[in-house]
Amino acid sequence: MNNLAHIWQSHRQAISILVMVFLLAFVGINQSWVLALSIFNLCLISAIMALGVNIQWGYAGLFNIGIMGFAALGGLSVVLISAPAVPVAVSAGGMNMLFALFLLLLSIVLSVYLSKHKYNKGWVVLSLVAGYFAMRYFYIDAAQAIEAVNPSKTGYLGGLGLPVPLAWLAGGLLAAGAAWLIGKITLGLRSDYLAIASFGIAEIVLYIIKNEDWIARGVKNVTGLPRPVPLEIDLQQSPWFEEMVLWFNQSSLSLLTEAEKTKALSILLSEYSVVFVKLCYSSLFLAILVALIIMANLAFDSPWGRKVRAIRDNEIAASAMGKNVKRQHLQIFVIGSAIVGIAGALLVTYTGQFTPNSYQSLRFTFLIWVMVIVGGSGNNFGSVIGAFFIWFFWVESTPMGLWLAETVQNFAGTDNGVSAFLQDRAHFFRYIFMGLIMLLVLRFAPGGILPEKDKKL
Amino acid sequence: MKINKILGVTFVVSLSSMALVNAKSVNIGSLQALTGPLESLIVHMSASADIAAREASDSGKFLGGTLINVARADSRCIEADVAVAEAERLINGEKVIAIMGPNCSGATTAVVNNVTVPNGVVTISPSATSPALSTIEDRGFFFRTVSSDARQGQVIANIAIQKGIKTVALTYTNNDYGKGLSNTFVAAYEKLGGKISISAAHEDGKADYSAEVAALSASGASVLAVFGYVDQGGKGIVQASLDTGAFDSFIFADGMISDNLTKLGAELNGSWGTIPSNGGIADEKWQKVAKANGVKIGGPYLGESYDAMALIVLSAQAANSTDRMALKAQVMKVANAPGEKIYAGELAKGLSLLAQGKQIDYVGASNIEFNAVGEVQGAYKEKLIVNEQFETIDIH
Amino acid sequence: MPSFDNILNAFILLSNFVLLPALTYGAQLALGALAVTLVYSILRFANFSQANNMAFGTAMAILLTGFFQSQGWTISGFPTALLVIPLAIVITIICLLLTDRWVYRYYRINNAKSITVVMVSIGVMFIMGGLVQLIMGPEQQIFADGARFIWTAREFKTFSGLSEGLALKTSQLTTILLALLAVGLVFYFLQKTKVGKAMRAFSDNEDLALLSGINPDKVVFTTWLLVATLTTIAGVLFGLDKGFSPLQYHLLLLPVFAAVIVGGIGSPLGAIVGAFVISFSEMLLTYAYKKFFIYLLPTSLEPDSLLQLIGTEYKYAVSFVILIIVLLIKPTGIFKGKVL
Amino acid sequence: MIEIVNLSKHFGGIHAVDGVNLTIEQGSITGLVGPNGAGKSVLFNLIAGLYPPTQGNIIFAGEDISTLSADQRFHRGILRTFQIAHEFPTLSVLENLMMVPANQLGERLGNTWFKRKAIVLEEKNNQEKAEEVLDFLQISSLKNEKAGNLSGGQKKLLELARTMMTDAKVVLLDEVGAGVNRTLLKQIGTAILKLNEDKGYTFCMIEHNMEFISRLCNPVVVLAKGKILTVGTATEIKNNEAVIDVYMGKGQH
Amino acid sequence: MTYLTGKNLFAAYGAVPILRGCSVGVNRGELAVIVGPNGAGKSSVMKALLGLLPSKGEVLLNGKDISALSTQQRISLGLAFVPQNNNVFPTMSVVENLEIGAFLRHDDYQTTLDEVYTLFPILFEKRRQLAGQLSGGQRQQVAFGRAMMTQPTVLLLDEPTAGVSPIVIDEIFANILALKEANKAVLMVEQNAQQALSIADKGFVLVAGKNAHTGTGKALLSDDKVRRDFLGG
Repeated sequence: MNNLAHIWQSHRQAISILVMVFLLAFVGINQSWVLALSIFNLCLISAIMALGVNIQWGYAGLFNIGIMGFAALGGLSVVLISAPAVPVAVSAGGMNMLFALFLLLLSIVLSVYLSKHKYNKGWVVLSLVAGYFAMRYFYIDAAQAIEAVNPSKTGYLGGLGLPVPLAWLAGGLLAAGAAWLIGKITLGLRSDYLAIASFGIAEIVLYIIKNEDWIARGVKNVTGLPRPVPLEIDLQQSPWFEEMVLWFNQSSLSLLTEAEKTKALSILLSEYSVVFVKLCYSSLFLAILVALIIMANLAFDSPWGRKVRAIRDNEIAASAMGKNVKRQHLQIFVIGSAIVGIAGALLVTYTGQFTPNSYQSLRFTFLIWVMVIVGGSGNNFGSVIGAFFIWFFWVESTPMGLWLAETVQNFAGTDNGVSAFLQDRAHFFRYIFMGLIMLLVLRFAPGGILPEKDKKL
Repeated sequence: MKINKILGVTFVVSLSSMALVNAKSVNIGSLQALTGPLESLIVHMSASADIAAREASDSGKFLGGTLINVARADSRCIEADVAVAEAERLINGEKVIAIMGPNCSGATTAVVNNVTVPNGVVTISPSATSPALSTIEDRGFFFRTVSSDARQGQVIANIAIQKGIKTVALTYTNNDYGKGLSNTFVAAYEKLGGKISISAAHEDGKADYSAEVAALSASGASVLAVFGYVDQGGKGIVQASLDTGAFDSFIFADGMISDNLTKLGAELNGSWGTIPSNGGIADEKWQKVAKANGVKIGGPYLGESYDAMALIVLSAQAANSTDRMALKAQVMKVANAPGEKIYAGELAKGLSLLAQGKQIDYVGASNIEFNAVGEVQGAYKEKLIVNEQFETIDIH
Repeated sequence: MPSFDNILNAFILLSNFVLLPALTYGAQLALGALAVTLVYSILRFANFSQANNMAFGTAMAILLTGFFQSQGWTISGFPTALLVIPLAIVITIICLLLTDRWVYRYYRINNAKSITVVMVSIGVMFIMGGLVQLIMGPEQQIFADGARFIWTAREFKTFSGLSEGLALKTSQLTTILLALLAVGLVFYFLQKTKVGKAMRAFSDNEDLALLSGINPDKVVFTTWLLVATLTTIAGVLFGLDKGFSPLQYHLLLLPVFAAVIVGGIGSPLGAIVGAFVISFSEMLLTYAYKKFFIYLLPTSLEPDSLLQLIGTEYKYAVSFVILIIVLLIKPTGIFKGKVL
Repeated sequence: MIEIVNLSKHFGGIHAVDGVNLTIEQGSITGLVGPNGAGKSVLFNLIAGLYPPTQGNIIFAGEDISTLSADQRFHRGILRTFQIAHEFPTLSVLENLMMVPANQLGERLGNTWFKRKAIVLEEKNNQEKAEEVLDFLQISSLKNEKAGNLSGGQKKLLELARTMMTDAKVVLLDEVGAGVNRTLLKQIGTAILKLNEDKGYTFCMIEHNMEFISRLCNPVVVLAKGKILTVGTATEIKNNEAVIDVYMGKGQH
Repeated sequence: MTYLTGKNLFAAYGAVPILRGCSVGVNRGELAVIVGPNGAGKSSVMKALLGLLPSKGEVLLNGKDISALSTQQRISLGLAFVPQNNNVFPTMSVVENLEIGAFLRHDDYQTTLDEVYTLFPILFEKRRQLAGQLSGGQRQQVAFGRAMMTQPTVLLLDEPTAGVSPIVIDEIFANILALKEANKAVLMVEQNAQQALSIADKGFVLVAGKNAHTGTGKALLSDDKVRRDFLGG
């Protein structure tokens, strides 16, 4: 036992990767490889999101529980950038809306100017409120005009129709912009207050997205968003793809008769196209994740990282040593949120639709926190591992709950009231699983699976 | 590329195992929003679908005595990404021949676009009513046993005008269903000369609806249209309206029609609503089946759920195969005329007819007749609350 | 000048649609917020599982109500749920004490950072939420029995001869009375009794409290006792008024926290004031004042529009905007809260 | 160098610093003494910018710095050490020193990705400088130790070492000698004098050890109850009746 | 053997040793003073005696080993402590602060309360005010009063005169002497070493967590080495 513990201590990283690979392979063999790939892809997106939160929490101690809002903003930007424009709506209300937004921006700039120059906070709020009402005057007509354009299909301005990767970048920028604004307002608050304020602001962001249909159809959802990879159906009909599939399966197909071969080929084509598309996504997401981790690690191993750690160790002393603590916190808040925004954008691209109602705090805020805590706060790779494990359990909890119910059933018999009850409610075990995992980790491995490394020069 | 090769080999293995399957049992997916905002409605829908599967399986006539196993998955309604993963699990893991579900329009769009169309699997949703689904690029793999909300909005507007209601206050649940329905209703109603005094969304699952009711009441209308869910904010709105005496006359859309609503008391007598269904013999037969199987009737989309599952079973029988493509080709034929009419509870008869190579016209619980895009052009029952009970008084 | 009747009508209108519901909702929030604030000031962490604890207490009350009804142990006209509240409170106390014993105690003994305990409470939130869903299922449950109204709006109209009615529900009356009683008792307990003073002392200065011979375990025990009691009462009152479903209770977390923060976290009085600030601002800002002004203004000035400041869609956003404005102007809440 | 004009700081009802007027001359080593709670540390915090003053101004080299933040004052050349050492515990001793120089190239996020080479060079220079400082204070052996693991006295040395990493103009030393053994204290005293003479640092130090103060400081300022009691040389202070009353206690002389 | 004895105390904050085998003791009717440079562990000795700081070594009260007891149990045996900082309950009134002092008493504490008021008349005047609104000196008096409310046999005072005006200092010292006369054991840590040692029966000079010098107050005051090293003379 001691020996095992020792091996675990010295090879935490390798072992946890191995376990994760094993789990995915288990799904691949027992359920399906497509599902394993699909879990893998969402693990990657979750990992990016957890990375953003880890940067805020692990490196700066910022307790942000408004993750959901930033993810939603990232998703929104996919609509704004990559969806096709709705020309009728643009001509109906585009100009007025633009002017309204300009007014809002003006009032924000004004209030920032006022607060910079130490005016009373009341004036700052007043200028924002005044700007809001001025904006509203132009906005109402514009919104009505836009939303009246074929409401069951469009009813919004549409996007710019630009390439998808630009939308991801924009997702990061939009979230960063919001984070900058929020950080300016709330970073002066202490941790509990910051947490609740960020929670509240995330809700406000979502209320706006849900109710302002002209932006992205509100709760009516935008579906069929463009993808950066080919459609499966198109692949199935392209000759090069067919050739590739044939080449891969030369040996096994040659055993079949012609008729069987055609049928088998069509099934193979559909399966291969699904896998191919998923692999395309995997490589895109993996590339982004790896790039972000490399960038983060470069930053944290540099004097910048030293400054960040010094501030986390002792804010007062760091400030007395000439480090601007508030600006540093703001920078980290913005960067972390931008990464969450990128992840949000990737997610929307991956599912191909923007559904504001899907942004729920349990799924987009607390679940991500579980990932960060379980993975190991302060360790970038840890949060990635945490994201993988937790997402895996989140998705697989329904089959696991069913399996549990079945086991009870096998044990206690079908007529038993308990097994029927469990069968019915099996899917609720997922919250209990999550809570248990979190409590056990916090108690017995407070540093997480991969605790923060001891930094050396 | 190595991994691809490994995957390829597995596929061939799975393929051959499928060809060799000795037709003793098949899996049909039931992709339901078991958790999430609609979880309380879904329980009964899922149970209704199970009746159809059980009925066919127990009859012993399905594909020569093949048993049907319902593979359950949780589409979670609002978590499109999980819905996608679960659909993938059903298709590739459980090897289902087709999927009944999902429920919510958002999850349905995601599943159809990302999973079932690329994989070539039929999906039949019992409750996704978004008008946008009519034009989704489904390549013939997506069906729904409900009609688009575009129709219901029109129907409600017509009835309201007939009843001489000139002004209504409107509240809808803030999701694609509520908003879509309210859009179509407002357009139709205003075209007919009605006036919407206020149109306000309400969030489901929130603590308190007094403010919404206060605003609705202040608009001066005496009739309130509620397009929401009975176990969610919709009931909160109605209850708060009754409590404050703000409204005592209501119009309900399908999500509100339930015994849970009439429990609120005698004040609701005289309010009315619509629910998809042609009524008549199809409905009577379904009610009997439901009662016999212990499913609580009265909620929305129950017959539709039964029909979705029944259609999958019958189509597989018609194709005489568990092949997904073959099944797809049969759905329209089974659902539409010509052929002998098959109602709820008569699946055994339908299965035998199909086995004999005869044609059937599945009517089912909700008068199924698919239009060109694979959705029903259904009619709606007008239901009036009399003596604290919903009574069907007309069909539109 | 509007007639006296019209002024009365306007006032009754406002009371019926805004004041009374806001008072009721505020009272329900206040009890929950008080529980959060007690935990914060004495056990020193923001308890994210509060809303789910409320759901648990209510679930127990519902199960007991069902049992009592099946045994015929009811009083006609009186909500059975109120009869079983003491029992439900006892079960909730046991549950919370066990949670403390198995979960929170470890962190208290090891002097864990407050933020770690917050994370732990999020874990507890998941478990409690799942547990309640598992036990109760997802469906909404109405467990209020007895008479629903003290008087209805219609009865009020007939009685008063006014054109506006003011309905008074049994649940509203019980909520306001019981909340008043509970809050009064808690304040009496904290201000006047020896144990209450010991709790306040512990909250003020833990080390000094130890040095005065105050047993920390007893303080913790009493705190959970109070918290469980408030939690259960808040949950049951809310459920009697609006029905019970687990998800709905989970969503209560935000308004409860908003109330606590607006009032000043750690300040019992602040929690109550904060709760009413939240409930009244939600109602007052989203109310359409058209009818109200029709009563008060001469016909010539009758308003055309609804006179609604903000659409009800933004009702919940309103409370957060207020929360953030309060934080900007008074960063520790209306009643200076604590910072741990 | 620093001119303090009518400076006050109130915490609730407590007047921690109450209308202090004081000038710290360039190149001087000013001692600040007084009983506990006299407001010495608060005065330091006000000068360093960790608290905003309730009232009054601080003028540094002709500029009113009262509203500047702590980090801005650092950049003007005002450094403060702490009575209870404020080290960065998870950073090594070397890192504790290397983080001090202001406006490092590598502290800008963008540079950490795009100017790796320049950063490496800069780091090398900073490390050399840090090692020099450690050599000077004869604690090179500790350079890779985590600062959190140092003893109290060693942390005090680290505080002093940090002030040597930058071109400070005024260094505020808060009980740099407390908890430091006699040999080390002598060494610190020598270092302070050397920095004062060679590099022209201005020092202001809070200290209880009168011997240490006598050796280094002129003038000595006595603070009591937030007010300045008297200013003079160490000898003058020791013989001042009022000072003996509130601070040194009766019966000493 | 003294009434309250701490023998061979060892303690550490994390990895940093703070007490390294020091011993202190005080008898009833006696005033003992602990002096020494900052960081010598003076306050830690008090905390170790009270059980607030986990420590090794023996703590004896009236010959009984109390080192295994909790703080609360030690308080109930007659120990009382007045800390230097954070020594009041800020959001409670003065009278409530004093009542908390009597938390473990079941008898009528009105007489003791009157005694405190006689000793510190200002407290009677401000008895309804929140302790957090008082000045530093007044808080010190509240803390002092609170400790007296427990009717202790041993009083541990952590720098009772810090931040208090010279006139009050004399008064406090007078009160401490009065307590001593009332047969209480008084042990205090004092920064104001000259004055403290001049009235103390016994003095302990601590350096780096160890006893450097021990003796009567007078003897220590006249010891040149002690004076030079620690008393700043």
